[in-house]
Amino acid sequence: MSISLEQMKWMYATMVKIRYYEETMVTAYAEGKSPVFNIGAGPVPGEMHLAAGQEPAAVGICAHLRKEDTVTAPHRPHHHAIAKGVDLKRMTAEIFGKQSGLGKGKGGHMHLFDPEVKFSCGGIVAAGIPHAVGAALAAKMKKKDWVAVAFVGEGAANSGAFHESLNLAAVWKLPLIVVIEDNAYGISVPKKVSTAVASNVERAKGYGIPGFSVRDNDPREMYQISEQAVRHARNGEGPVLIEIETYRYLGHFQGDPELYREKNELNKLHEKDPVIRLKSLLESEGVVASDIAQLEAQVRKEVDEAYDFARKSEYPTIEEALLDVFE
Amino acid sequence: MSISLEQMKWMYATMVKIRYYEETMVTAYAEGKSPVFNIGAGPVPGEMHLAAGQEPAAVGICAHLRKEDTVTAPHRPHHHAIAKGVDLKRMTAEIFGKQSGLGKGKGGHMHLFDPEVKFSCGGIVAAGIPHAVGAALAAKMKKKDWVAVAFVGEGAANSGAFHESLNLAAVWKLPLIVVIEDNAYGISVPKKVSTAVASNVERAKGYGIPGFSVRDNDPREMYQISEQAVRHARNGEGPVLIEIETYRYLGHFQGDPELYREKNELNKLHEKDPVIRLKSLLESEGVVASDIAQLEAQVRKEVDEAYDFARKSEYPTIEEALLDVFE
Amino acid sequence: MSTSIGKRLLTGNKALAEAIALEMERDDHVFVMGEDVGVYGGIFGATEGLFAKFGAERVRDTPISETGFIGAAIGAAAEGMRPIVELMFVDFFGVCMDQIYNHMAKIHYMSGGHVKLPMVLMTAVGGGYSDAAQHSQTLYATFAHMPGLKVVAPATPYDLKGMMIAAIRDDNPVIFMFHKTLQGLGWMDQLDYSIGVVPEGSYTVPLGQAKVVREGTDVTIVGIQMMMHRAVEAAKQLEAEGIQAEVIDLRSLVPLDKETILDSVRKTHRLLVVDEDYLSYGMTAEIAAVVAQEALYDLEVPIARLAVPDVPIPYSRPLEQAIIPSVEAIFTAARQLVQM
Amino acid sequence: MSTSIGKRLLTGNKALAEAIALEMERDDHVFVMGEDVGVYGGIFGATEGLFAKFGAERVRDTPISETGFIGAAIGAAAEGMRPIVELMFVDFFGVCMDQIYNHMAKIHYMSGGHVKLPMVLMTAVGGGYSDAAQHSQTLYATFAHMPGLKVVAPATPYDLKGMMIAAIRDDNPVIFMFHKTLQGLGWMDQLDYSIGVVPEGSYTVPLGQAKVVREGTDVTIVGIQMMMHRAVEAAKQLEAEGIQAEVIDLRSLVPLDKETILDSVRKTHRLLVVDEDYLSYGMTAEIAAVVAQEALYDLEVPIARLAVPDVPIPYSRPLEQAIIPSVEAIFTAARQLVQM
Ligand SMILES: Cc1ncc(C[n+]2csc(CCOP(=O)(O)OP(=O)(O)O)c2C)c(N)n1
Ligand SMILES: Cc1ncc(C[n+]2csc(CCOP(=O)(O)OP(=O)(O)O)c2C)c(N)n1
Ligand SMILES: [Mg+2]
Ligand SMILES: [Mg+2]
Repeated sequence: MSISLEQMKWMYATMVKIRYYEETMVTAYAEGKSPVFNIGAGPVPGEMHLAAGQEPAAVGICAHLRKEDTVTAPHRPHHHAIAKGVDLKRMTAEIFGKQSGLGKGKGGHMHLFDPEVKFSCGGIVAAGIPHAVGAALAAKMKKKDWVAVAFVGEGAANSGAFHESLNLAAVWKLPLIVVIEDNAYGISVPKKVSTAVASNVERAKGYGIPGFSVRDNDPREMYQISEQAVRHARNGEGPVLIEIETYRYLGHFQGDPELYREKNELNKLHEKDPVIRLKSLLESEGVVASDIAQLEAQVRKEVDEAYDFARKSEYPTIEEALLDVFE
Repeated sequence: MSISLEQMKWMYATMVKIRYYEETMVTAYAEGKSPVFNIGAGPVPGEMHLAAGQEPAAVGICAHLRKEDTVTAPHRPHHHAIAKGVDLKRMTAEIFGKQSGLGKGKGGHMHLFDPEVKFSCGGIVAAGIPHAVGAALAAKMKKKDWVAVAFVGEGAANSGAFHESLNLAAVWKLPLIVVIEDNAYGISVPKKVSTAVASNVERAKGYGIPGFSVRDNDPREMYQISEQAVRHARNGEGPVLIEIETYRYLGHFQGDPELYREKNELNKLHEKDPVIRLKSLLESEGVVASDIAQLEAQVRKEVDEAYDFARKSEYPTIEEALLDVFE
Repeated sequence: MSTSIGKRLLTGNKALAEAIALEMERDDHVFVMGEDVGVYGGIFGATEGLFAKFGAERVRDTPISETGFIGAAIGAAAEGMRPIVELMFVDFFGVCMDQIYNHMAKIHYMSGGHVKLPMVLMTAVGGGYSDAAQHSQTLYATFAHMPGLKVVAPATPYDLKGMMIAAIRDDNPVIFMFHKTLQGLGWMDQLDYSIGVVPEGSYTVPLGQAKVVREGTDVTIVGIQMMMHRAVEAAKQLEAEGIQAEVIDLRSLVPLDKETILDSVRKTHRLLVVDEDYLSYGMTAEIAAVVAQEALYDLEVPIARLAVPDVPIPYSRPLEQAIIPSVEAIFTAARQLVQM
Repeated sequence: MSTSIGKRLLTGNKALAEAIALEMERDDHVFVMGEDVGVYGGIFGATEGLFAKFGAERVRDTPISETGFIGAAIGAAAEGMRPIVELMFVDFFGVCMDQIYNHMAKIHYMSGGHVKLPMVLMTAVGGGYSDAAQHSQTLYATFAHMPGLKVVAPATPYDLKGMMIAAIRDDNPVIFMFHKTLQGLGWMDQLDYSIGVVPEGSYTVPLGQAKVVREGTDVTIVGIQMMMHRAVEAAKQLEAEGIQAEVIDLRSLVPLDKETILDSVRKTHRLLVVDEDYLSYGMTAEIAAVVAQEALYDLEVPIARLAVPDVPIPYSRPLEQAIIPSVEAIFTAARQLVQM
């Protein structure tokens, strides 16, 4: 259960890619929204939920996934999409509402669909879990050893869809892994105000399935526990629940006044930044600074190119609005 | 935690009342439905879910309830209604669709509302649990020591409403008791096909609340555990979950071909009949046969009178159909 | 498309189950999920015999978790399976409407057409047998109002089979409503039209085509499922009075076959729309509006609408019978239109 | 009922929050529940300042458990409380529609009038700011189609306050829809009509009354919320062309004020209905149908309907702007009617 250097590098590079992607989005999203913030203005309008700080959840498990494995993500989906290998250019174009986007601009940031790598997401809390159950069922019925991973926030664990999905997957022994990203809040509501138990891992018992807890946003621990979880599911032993304590650096969405948390809290989180921690790990494994810098430069370039592609792409023509309702 | 003789007699009499009520309903429901069974025909049309065999759940806990405590019940509600003290005449008239019914004939057997004793029920699986949460919340906000009890079947424990309600009641520390009547089936689906854990008491842990199990449909054990549960809730210590293993003697609804279970199963259940068991207990406590017979006669009379009232009542006039949509 | 019609009579439920069986034989990806669809054969018999034929893997009894299993059908369909999922009564839609409305209906569009959801959600509708407010609705308009779903409601065993096969083969999500009392079940009211001639093999009836089931020149009556049958009964009585009513079986709410309706109204100049759903903001409104938009000058008299008068379905028999449009009510309303 | 109108200007959200505060002060039984209604003040500001004023007991942040807490509101209302419960976006209705449709709407009727549910479910509707298919709907007709609920959708700060007070005092369950872009929030498009004169004290605006917001003789335009405001803009442009459009703000979908509409159509003989909801089986259909039933002979030209053309709301700005009826589209449609 040790991580190979290759894997560690992939994780690091992917985390940097995600972080840089989100930081770039902060800027792109802000364009056209000053001096007066207007959610509908600028090249990237609408709600924007960013995942800077939450990279470990996504990379730790996606490191064990194949193209044929399914991932469903919630309203905060960029890190999962990037870790699963969604086409970065078309994803970004989608977020910019362009015809070259994954959904021809019809979906937007909460609705990214890339069937090539079996990725999807959606804007309704917990609604993606049943879809992952269905993907897991399809895998089983097709007699493939594919698994399905559903990512949700800790707030989602209080919704009915969570419960129904885990019970269903457990009675049918499906290859499902539910990853709860506990970033301490559902919008403004702290976990202890919304959730009757300190750890959602307690709830795994109610479905007779294994539950794992990853503390302190640790990418390496997430990797290791995910390895067990994916193996369990792939071997046909049924579903697994993982809850990872993670950090949300930015607001719930861009523009969130964040009156519900102290700025101090954020400083403390930044001190434990998982990207920095993984970088130290790489260094301690003897990876030289120039190699690390090269990794970083490479993924930044990819991200820059994706944004560039998105910006240069055309908007759909308005006739497009009427297409794709039916086959 | 011992049962007083008075309480034991109340429980016995109420169980007999329920049993006799349901047996009478079997006959009344069958009227007008032969030689060809037609669900819409006869004095009691529509679906009919009877609870013969499931008496202990209802009487064991209602023995500890006051008029001000709320009970919500599911589609199989007669035993709960009777144990909570719903007006038997108006309840029966409702089931016969008469103007003198609890709901002027508009509700029917699955929709009995008696605000006098704070009883309600409904035809959607698990949907009554949130209502009980709300009643418990109202009690708390009004600073009363009232409790709310939600009855559901074991099948209902797999629905989202169950999960959301228990979590909500637990985070708000509400005086809610959820009683799961495990009668082994949700219509034709056995518990092990629908439920990932053998006992739903496991699920209480996921809400950090106490969970109790009552084995073998035992009315005395149900009484005793309910006493603890009601005290816990009434004291402001939050919700409680109870699961009782119980027996459904009749089909899921009248007319159920019951191809999914062996007749043999029923014989075994009848051997352990809770009414007979409680009667033996009364006898062993020295209650003489004539006293028991008197109790029985009394409740039978009440039931007969209720059916009589229902039959003699008038149907609503058709103008009534348009009333009561709004205040 | 249809093969030669034999003389075999089937009930609605057997026609449906046969359609599913044929498609399950033809295509490994087709499977069924729902509460009591297995040994029980579906509460309204839509899956009768399938469990014995195909086993528990392809005919899956589910927990009472409609969000879970309808969502799972969506997830499975996205992976190329072709699930048929049963929502036992349409009245239960509210526990799983998010999956239906926000996902099943929209994913194809939101993905720019890249994700297909070839699935059928079948569900029992209709009242008339005293099943009260939470088990008697049709909710036609609730489903038809949302873009992204085909919504069909066949009324005869022939159409039930042909439209189910078409629905299973359709690459779009389809809401397939069958009417409980048209299933021809042994424990319900025995209606003649719940049994009909059904050919043995595979055939399809296209989704989205209304059918003129009775020709007439004096008034057009549009109905669907039970109301269509009642309209035909009413038309027979009207004929006795010398009134020739044309009756249209809508069959599909989405796509809506406007042309068949407009053609008829252009001929009869009078329109009565009959619905077992609630009156306001319902199917009767849509049909009336389409005609008021596209054939206004053809109307000789105001449009008439007959539906459940905006009350929940009452339990008590006389009340329920009073609020669901009856043959007599249809007859009277149609005659009134003609005599105006 | 209204007190003397002062000169104080409030945004929509502050008008709403003030209404709730006044009622909470007046009546201990009134309380608020919902996601982020506490410290956050409601995502769309409808509960701004209430948490500071009334504390966590009466302004309750909930888990993401809409079935749980909306069901709890029903249970609390049955016990005599008067809950105001927020469903953050109307688009999320599908996770809790059973509680709304089968219980909140029906219990009063099923109980023969013996159980009252004095509760308000308030929810944010509307698009236009690129929030895509699951966060931009209005779903007016989805709610208006079910009997047992009053469904209102005020468009001005004055009405938001007055109708909210009326809704809280109403003994029936009320669905109270507020339009996101009419809340006057600092982070949204700044529209003039999201700010308006609102008197300080308590007043009510009755539920169920439409309002003629602009008189005219040539064509009637019926709209609600944002579409009403756009209709008024269009009417101004029409005036420049010599066309006098009468604009009706529907305000309530249920009860529906038919008379105000019919009176107008009897005067103008032309009807355009505009809706931010989906076209088919929607509000435009109901209004059209009512007129085709009750004022057919008054119509000089076919009824026109303008609404979201049966597609999910697309994310991309040009697409979304194209499918939500614009001032120009209303202008053109109305002019066409008059020139017919
Ligand atoms: C069913 C539903 N309810 C409410 C919302 C509004 N909403 C969007 S994100 C969110 C908070 C989610 O919290 P969590 O699951 O912890 O995820 P996080 O945002 O923290 O990543 C809420 C309430 C929604 N989208 N869907
Ligand atoms: C949401 C919902 N789904 C399905 C049904 C149909 N249905 C009615 S009772 C029932 C079985 C309930 O099983 P359980 O909870 O164990 O109660 P029991 O009937 O055994 O008393 C089902 C599936 C329903 N009424 N509501
Ligand atoms: Mg969170
Ligand atoms: Mg059961």
